[in-house]
Amino acid sequence: MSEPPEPAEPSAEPPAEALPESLAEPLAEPTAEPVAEADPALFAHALRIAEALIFASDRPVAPARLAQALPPGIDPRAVITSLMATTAGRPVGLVEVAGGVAFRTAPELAPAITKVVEVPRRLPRVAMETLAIIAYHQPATRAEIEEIRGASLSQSTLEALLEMGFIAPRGRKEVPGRPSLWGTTPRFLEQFGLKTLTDLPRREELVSEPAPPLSA
Amino acid sequence: MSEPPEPAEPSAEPPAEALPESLAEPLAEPTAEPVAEADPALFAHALRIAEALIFASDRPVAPARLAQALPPGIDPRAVITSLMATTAGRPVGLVEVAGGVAFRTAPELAPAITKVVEVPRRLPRVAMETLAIIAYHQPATRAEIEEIRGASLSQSTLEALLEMGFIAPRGRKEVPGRPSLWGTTPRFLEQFGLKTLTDLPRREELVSEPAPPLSA
Amino acid sequence: MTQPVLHLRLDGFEGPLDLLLDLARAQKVDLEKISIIALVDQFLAVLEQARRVRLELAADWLVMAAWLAWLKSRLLVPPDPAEEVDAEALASALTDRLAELERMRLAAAWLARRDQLGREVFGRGAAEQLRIEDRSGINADLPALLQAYAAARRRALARRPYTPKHRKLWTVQDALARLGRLIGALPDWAVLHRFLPEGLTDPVEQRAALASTLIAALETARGGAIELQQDRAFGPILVRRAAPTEAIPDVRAA
Repeated sequence: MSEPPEPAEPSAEPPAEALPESLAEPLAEPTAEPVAEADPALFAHALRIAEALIFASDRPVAPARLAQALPPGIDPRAVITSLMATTAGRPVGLVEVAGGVAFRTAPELAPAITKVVEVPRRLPRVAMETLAIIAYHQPATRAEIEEIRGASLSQSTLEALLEMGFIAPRGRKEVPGRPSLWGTTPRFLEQFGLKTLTDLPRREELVSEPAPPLSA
Repeated sequence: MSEPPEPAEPSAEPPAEALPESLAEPLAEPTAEPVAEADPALFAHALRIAEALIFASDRPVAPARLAQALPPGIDPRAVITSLMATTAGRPVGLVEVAGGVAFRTAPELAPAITKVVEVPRRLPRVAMETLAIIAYHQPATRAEIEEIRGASLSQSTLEALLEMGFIAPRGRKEVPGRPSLWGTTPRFLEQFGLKTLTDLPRREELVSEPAPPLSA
Repeated sequence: MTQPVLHLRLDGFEGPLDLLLDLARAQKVDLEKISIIALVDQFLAVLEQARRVRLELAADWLVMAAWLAWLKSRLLVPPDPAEEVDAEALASALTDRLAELERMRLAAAWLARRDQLGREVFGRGAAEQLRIEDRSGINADLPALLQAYAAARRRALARRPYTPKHRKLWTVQDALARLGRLIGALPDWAVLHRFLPEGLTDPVEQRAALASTLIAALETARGGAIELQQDRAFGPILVRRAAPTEAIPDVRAA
């Protein structure tokens, strides 16, 4: 990326600060002992490898995959933390998503990008509700989704979610008829910028709004 | 949203140098007059847009396409030149490819980030059968192989086996035309895990050979 | 009854539960504290208006209406300990369903507000191939080699010119000779099958022998040496030596 090639880049040094909170949980236990023993030149090289590897991929890169590419003895989490710090605020920054890290454009640049890049249509309300129900109740059968919504679910809605890769079958429920069970995919996490399913608001938080808006 | 306005980043300034030679020809006639009149903040914003757009695009971005996303009055070629200069030597650099510019990982990082996957070739059926017949009937001429297989044999099949090192010529048969005789090689034994040719199961164990036709 | 907000657009609702949730929201209180009875009245009123406009209503609306009417009647009378179903529990189950639907609505709205990939944020548009395939190796092992040999040989053998199977067919001449030889020793009626040559196992050869023997028998019967009898179609064919004394007068000859 368009990082100016400052030779003595401060970011090339192993991070002294604690890991950002968001990173701490899903990716690793924060490495308490300082990684600073690593040779700074080696760490700088590791940063270059990490940047190239993550940049080349169109899917999030898991720390384990990153570790395979890094020189031995380099902690992938330290590299990620450092890369996150240096790319923060840049037009293309490193974010944590779907169990890994990926480069993403800054949201405020979207209006300019969408002038050129085609944008898919928004999901209809039914599909969004179905997706939310599957996310919270997974694995869920179609009948269970219909029960919650109090309305029948068209096959086309389910097919659309399947085609976009947001949901996937998760076996069958051992009840008469053995209906398919549905769950969300890593692609779903990616679409909505979630690190893990636990990033979804808790149910209590969903009802916490004191009074539903009158406008509804 | 997380955009610090970066008031005076060095890379944000319009490039003073001439265009890199490689860029000058396919993309544009070098703009002789300085583009420096452009507002530096606006140019910095244009650089951000360009970086994000080129990153997000699924194909190389031509200057005309880039211009659609940039603020009016910004020369896309100047933006490209500037971005090329700032990403030179970075793990991910802007390069010219057919039809425009694209980000590419630095070639010297390729060994670190690529995974070599062994995908052994399968021998085509004809080649496998020919090899088997040579193994059992060696030394054999092409005509003899054809007779045993009951089908004609293309020269290319023999050549492929020769190239893979599984067969080698074993002199010529003293019949009219003096055809080449073919036999297997040590490489053949190695591939199939044989110590000697006599390790092959006997022919009769594999096929009930030309049994007397009446008995059937 | 006087709900001017609802323009009888039942089609706009995703089923009865959706309308109920909308009505409950209009009570402007926590879903836990809504008045089920007021809710039922409102629901039935909306449905009544809708039926005035058009008679046909989807079954699930009518089922819900009937159930709600029943629920209301139970809620209005003092609880009866003998009652099997507790109306209060049913009402609270309904509230729970409404609350869950509301939560899922909020979750969907929360998701919809997120920056979405391909809309608000973008990933790498043109991924680079990070896999290099090494195709120098060859995937071939000994079993595959042996299978190939066997397959090639079998195919070549199958392609040889077809030589029909040699058959020993029992001719009519054979059958006549055998019949003539055996008939002398025959005391009484015997089944035709007994005159077949022995040791025939091939079904085709058996049938050929049977046909030849039948023809031979017919021929011999015509000569007057034997008699044939068959009681019914496909029944057993019986043979016996013709009695020389009582010459059966040939009707046609007479």
